[in-house]
Amino acid sequence: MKKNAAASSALSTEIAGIKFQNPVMTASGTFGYGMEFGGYTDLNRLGAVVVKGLSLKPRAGNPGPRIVETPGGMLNAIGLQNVGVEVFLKEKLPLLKGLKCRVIANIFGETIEDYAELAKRLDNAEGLCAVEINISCPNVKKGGIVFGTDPIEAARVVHAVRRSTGLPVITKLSPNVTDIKVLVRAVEDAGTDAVSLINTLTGMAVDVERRRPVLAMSTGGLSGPAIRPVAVRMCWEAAKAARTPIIGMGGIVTASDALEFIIAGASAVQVGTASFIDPDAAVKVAAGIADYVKRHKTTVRELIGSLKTG
Amino acid sequence: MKKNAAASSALSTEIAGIKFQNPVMTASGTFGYGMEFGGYTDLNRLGAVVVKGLSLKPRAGNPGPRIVETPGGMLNAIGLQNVGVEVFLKEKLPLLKGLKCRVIANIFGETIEDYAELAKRLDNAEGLCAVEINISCPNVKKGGIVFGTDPIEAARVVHAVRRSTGLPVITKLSPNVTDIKVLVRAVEDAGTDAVSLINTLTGMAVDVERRRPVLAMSTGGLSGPAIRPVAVRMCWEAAKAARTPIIGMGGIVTASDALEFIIAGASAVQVGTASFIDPDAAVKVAAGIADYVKRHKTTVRELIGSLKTG
Amino acid sequence: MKNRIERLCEITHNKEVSSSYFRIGLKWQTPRIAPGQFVMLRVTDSLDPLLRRPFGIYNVIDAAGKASLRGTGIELLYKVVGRGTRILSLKKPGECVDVLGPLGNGWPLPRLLSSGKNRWGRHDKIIMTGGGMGIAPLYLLAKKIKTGVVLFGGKGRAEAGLTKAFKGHKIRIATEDGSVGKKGFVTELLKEELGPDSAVCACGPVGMLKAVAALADDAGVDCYVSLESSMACGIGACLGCAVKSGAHGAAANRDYRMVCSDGPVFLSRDIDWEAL
Amino acid sequence: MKNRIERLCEITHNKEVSSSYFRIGLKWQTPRIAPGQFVMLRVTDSLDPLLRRPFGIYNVIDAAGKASLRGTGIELLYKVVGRGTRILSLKKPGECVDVLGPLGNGWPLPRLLSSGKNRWGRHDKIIMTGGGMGIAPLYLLAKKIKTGVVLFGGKGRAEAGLTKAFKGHKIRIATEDGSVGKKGFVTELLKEELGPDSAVCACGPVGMLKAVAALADDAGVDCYVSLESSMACGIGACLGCAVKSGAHGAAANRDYRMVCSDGPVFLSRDIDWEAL
Ligand SMILES: Cc1cc2nc3c(=O)[nH]c(=O)nc-3n(C[C@H](O)[C@H](O)[C@H](O)COP(=O)(O)OP(=O)(O)OC[C@H]3O[C@@H](n4cnc5c(N)ncnc54)[C@H](O)[C@@H]3O)c2cc1C
Ligand SMILES: Cc1cc2nc3c(=O)[nH]c(=O)nc-3n(C[C@H](O)[C@H](O)[C@H](O)COP(=O)(O)OP(=O)(O)OC[C@H]3O[C@@H](n4cnc5c(N)ncnc54)[C@H](O)[C@@H]3O)c2cc1C
Ligand SMILES: Cc1cc2nc3c(=O)[nH]c(=O)nc-3n(C[C@H](O)[C@H](O)[C@H](O)COP(=O)(O)O)c2cc1C
Ligand SMILES: Cc1cc2nc3c(=O)[nH]c(=O)nc-3n(C[C@H](O)[C@H](O)[C@H](O)COP(=O)(O)O)c2cc1C
Ligand code: FES
Ligand code: FES
Repeated sequence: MKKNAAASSALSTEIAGIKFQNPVMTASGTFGYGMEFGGYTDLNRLGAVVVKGLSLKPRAGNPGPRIVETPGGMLNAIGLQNVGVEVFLKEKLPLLKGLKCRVIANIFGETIEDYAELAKRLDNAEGLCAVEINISCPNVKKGGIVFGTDPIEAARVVHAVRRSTGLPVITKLSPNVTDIKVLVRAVEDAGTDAVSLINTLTGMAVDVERRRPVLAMSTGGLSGPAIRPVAVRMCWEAAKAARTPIIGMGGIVTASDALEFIIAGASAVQVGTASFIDPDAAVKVAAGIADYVKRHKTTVRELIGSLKTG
Repeated sequence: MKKNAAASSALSTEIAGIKFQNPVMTASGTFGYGMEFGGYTDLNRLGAVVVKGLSLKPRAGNPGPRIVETPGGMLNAIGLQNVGVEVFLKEKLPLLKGLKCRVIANIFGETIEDYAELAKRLDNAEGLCAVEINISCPNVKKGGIVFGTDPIEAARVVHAVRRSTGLPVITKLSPNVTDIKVLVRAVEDAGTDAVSLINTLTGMAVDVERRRPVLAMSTGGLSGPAIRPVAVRMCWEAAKAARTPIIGMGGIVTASDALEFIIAGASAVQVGTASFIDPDAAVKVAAGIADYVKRHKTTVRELIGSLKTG
Repeated sequence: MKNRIERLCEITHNKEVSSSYFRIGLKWQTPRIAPGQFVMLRVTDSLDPLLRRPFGIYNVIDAAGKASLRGTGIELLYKVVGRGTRILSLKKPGECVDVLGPLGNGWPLPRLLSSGKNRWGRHDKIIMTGGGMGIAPLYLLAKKIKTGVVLFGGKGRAEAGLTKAFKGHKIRIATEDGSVGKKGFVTELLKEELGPDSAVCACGPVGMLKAVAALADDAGVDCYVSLESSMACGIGACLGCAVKSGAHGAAANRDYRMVCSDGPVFLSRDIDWEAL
Repeated sequence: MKNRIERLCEITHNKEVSSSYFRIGLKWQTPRIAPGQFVMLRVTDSLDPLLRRPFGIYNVIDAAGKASLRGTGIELLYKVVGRGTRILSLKKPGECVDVLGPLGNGWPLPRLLSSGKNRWGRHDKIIMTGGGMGIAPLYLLAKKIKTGVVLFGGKGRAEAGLTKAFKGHKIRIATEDGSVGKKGFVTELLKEELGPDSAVCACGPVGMLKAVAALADDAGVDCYVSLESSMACGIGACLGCAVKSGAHGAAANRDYRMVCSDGPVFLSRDIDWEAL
């Protein structure tokens, strides 16, 4: 599949001044550090790879079972296992050098200082185009608070990260809130350059024979096609309230799914759980968007937020 | 399938002093006024029928399309079409007379006075065992506020209904909130006798060819198996916080699904969307629970909240 | 108390009759069926796709092969348009599908058949007008109304192939590409056939039904249309399949009609065509 | 850049070999396969069930029917336990399934085969111990380690039927109901066979593996176990299939191993058996 310059620019999108060759990224935690998929898909055909959430220190994660399938989705309670920011910078990021797709680091901490420190370490990293802040992980209860459900705490995290890095900052929101618009405004006021959503919905599965939760941690994050209608709705609400670009995700499997988000207002999308089913899913989504754009004689930029209501 | 007295009492459950022959009810809005299913299932084998949400005046509902299928679920924006409380009492309720299952009326209003007035009209209705208050419908935006997402407004509704009827009051909660426990406490403090959850999650589907929402009302309520993990989690959280009995629902298709809720803390369950796929679904769920109870030599009452964690 | 029918029916045949159009036969000791009634099929027992799919009853098969409204099996005619119909098209004879039905009202046979001898004193000529897949429920109607005329409109040859079964009836065809019959829309044929004594029974895409209804209205004759809508339950419980009723319609407090239980056949003037 | 293998493979056969146990053949110009590796199958293209299902590679079929590790097809041996395996069992020859693999490490053949001549100076006797369905990945291993002994433990006759293919190998069987071979657990047989020069390769239920590992530990010999875990991706990306590593295990900052990419075969002392 060769793309000429015109077609490729019809697919490109821009977020916080960064240009992406197409609007399809991989979602954090579903694509490892990128190279895991190297043999199964063409990373050069992605808009960006968002790597597994990084913490200051390596983290071992939660005991198993960590995942369970649910109707049209899955629950996970990985516990944010990761190699830590230092190993990432030394061993993982360099492997992605020279690829046409961009790389975004996803970070999380247990304190605001953690977030700030992480942002600082990533600041001058070669090959990173942006930092995505995960304030919405429902699995780690340490410290007690879930930053992402409290607009004030969310704003404090964003503010701290904003001051610690020159990289564009994307804030990733949790769907487990009454009003997503309040969170969008809070993180925008705190200086985020873009908003991504949705992270997983908190859920639970019970093993009725053993009368125990299936997951060792009791609850986990629900992802996959099952959550897509909630994700599209929240993206639409967020896009209407936002001044900054929106990156939409939640249950995207096909190009048509991705287009729902883009038409509802997302400047880019992320493919998560679908990569488990088909490691080539994100590339196929990008190819399908290219077909749609050609068939409808339009561009991705024209499609963003083109939803007609009423 | 004959049930002897022992088996039947092993299945029975109690909510607000009312005894139900088994813990399986039909969910409001998914079972009409009961008789629609008369030819397809044996109403006598249900714990209770919860009828379509009633308002003071008949309501025409929303324009179509009102429903759309989604992965493992569906969105609906019926707009609470109903015959109104008077027609219900005169024409619908009497048809259910003489059945072994109980009948619960589900009500909603646009003002607190509406709710109070509705509760009053139903107060002496023969054949009703309880009133379920829908404070969580995401479809009707009239008046601006969604009672179910604001603990203070929710409490006001419950308080008003509580004062207007001698019937046990069940308050049905919305899942579209940051912390379900806050709502549970608010409606309990206001005097509800039981809590039912979850109502639908707000969602949206986009027709990418027409670049329009599929539903005429743009958004709708997501129901069906897709939402079950969220529903089980919320029931579990609610049950831990609650002093009153919980009625669990959201995506129940099989007896095993229902048992997830019961083990997580629900005293009864409601079957919703599944009745569209199989009009006999709720009865099959009840039969499956009977099998489980027999196989495990236990009772429904023992199963309630028997989840072991940690 | 459980007496209506929802059951696993064995597939007797499932053949592609024309490109992407299939005819499926289901073993089913049917109750009496009215032409225009439909069934809801569950095409999979997975949760995706989740909901049943509605299909008009195309034919009733009785032991003697006669045009009975009661039989030992039914046939459906369907087009593969999405996942549900694709799954259905892959099913083999001997496999079973879960059938809920017969559902809906169907065309008002007694009223239509009384042709001129009843108090309405018209309906001497029943014009059955089908567009594309909309021809399906008209077959059973045509079997009963032998004297009527069948008009068919379709895109081209593939769709026109659906009319083969109608030989023995007076049938006229229009195709958009002119490959079979008259070139143009079926409404052209309808204009030629419509008279003051006609009644129209129509099924097809909304655009076509709208045009047919307008013509019938102008001619001052009754027009019964069979509508489609997204459905979840098929039995009047979910209120999902609503269509708006027109000025002549139901009581003011009941602005919407359910396609599944009030329909799928409606008198065209009871429908608010603007809202469709 | 896209060079690893994920593709639609045609089913050549899919037969019930024993009650609810099936053997399926898939056409696949395989890369070199290590005994103990597995594949992830997508059994449906519906979204329910959503995830792929892991299955050990039971056999590699090469043109000449030889015990090659490279071939024109593979066979899997599976038991119907839920929806995914039921859907798989209904598939007919000629249909295709989407296969991702080969995945995981497999047993360390070179180390095992060097039997006594290597610097570890032991492994003169490889004891392959399978419990129930756990026999599947041992077949390919046994084909390569002709001198080894195969021990099988199962519930009864149906499961013991799985060992038929192993004729030509030294095989001993224990069944819980005593219907075939020795009555009791496979660990009884293992106790009899274990010697200071043995190495153990085992696959089966966790309880059995735990007991096998304990016996091997007591005897001071290497024990390689193949573990199972819930999996989403199969390629080390989701971190869903973690098992806790034991005291002798990996670095402190890496408490968990991924069954799909670090395993499924682990040295038993690298596993924290308490946490399983
Ligand atoms: C009362 C009634 C009778 C019907 N009779 C027949 C019949 O005899 N033969 C036949 O082939 N079809 C008939 N239909 C339409 C049939 O139900 C749909 O084509 C079918 O449900 C599509 O299922 P799917 O999973 O293949 O498509 P989906 O994957 O659900 O959808 C694929 C595409 O088809 C469109 N679509 C979905 N449902 C409908 C619908 N109800 N009407 C029109 N377009 C739709 C969708 O918008 C989408 O673009 C009837 C519908 C109704 C309501
Ligand atoms: C590396 C690996 C290799 C495997 N090799 C084989 C093999 O060669 N042959 C074979 O038959 N099976 C094998 N399995 C197990 C197989 O993957 C499961 O039996 C299968 O995924 C079940 O799918 P299902 O949809 O039928 O069951 P589900 O509907 O998903 O579950 C049904 C029941 O099976 C249980 N179950 C689900 N997954 C597993 C699992 N991974 N292990 C044990 N129980 C499970 C569930 O808890 C549930 O009780 C292997 C698993 C792994 C991880
Ligand atoms: C196994 C798994 C691990 C995840 N880990 C992270 C993570 O580390 N950081 C993060 O921000 N989101 C994480 N997510 C959330 C996804 O990035 C995404 O927001 C969510 O899965 C919804 O998209 P999907 O439905 O396409 O998967 C994870 C999701 C899954 C399924
Ligand atoms: C078509 C439809 C109509 C509904 N109408 C009502 C209603 O009138 N009142 C109400 O409280 N809940 C209503 N609900 C919500 C259900 O009662 C139930 O809470 C929800 O569907 C989740 O359960 P389920 O996944 O089993 O369907 C409706 C749901 C559907 C699908
Ligand atoms: S489909 Fe449910 S009311 Fe018509
Ligand atoms: S299954 Fe995803 S890491 Fe092992």
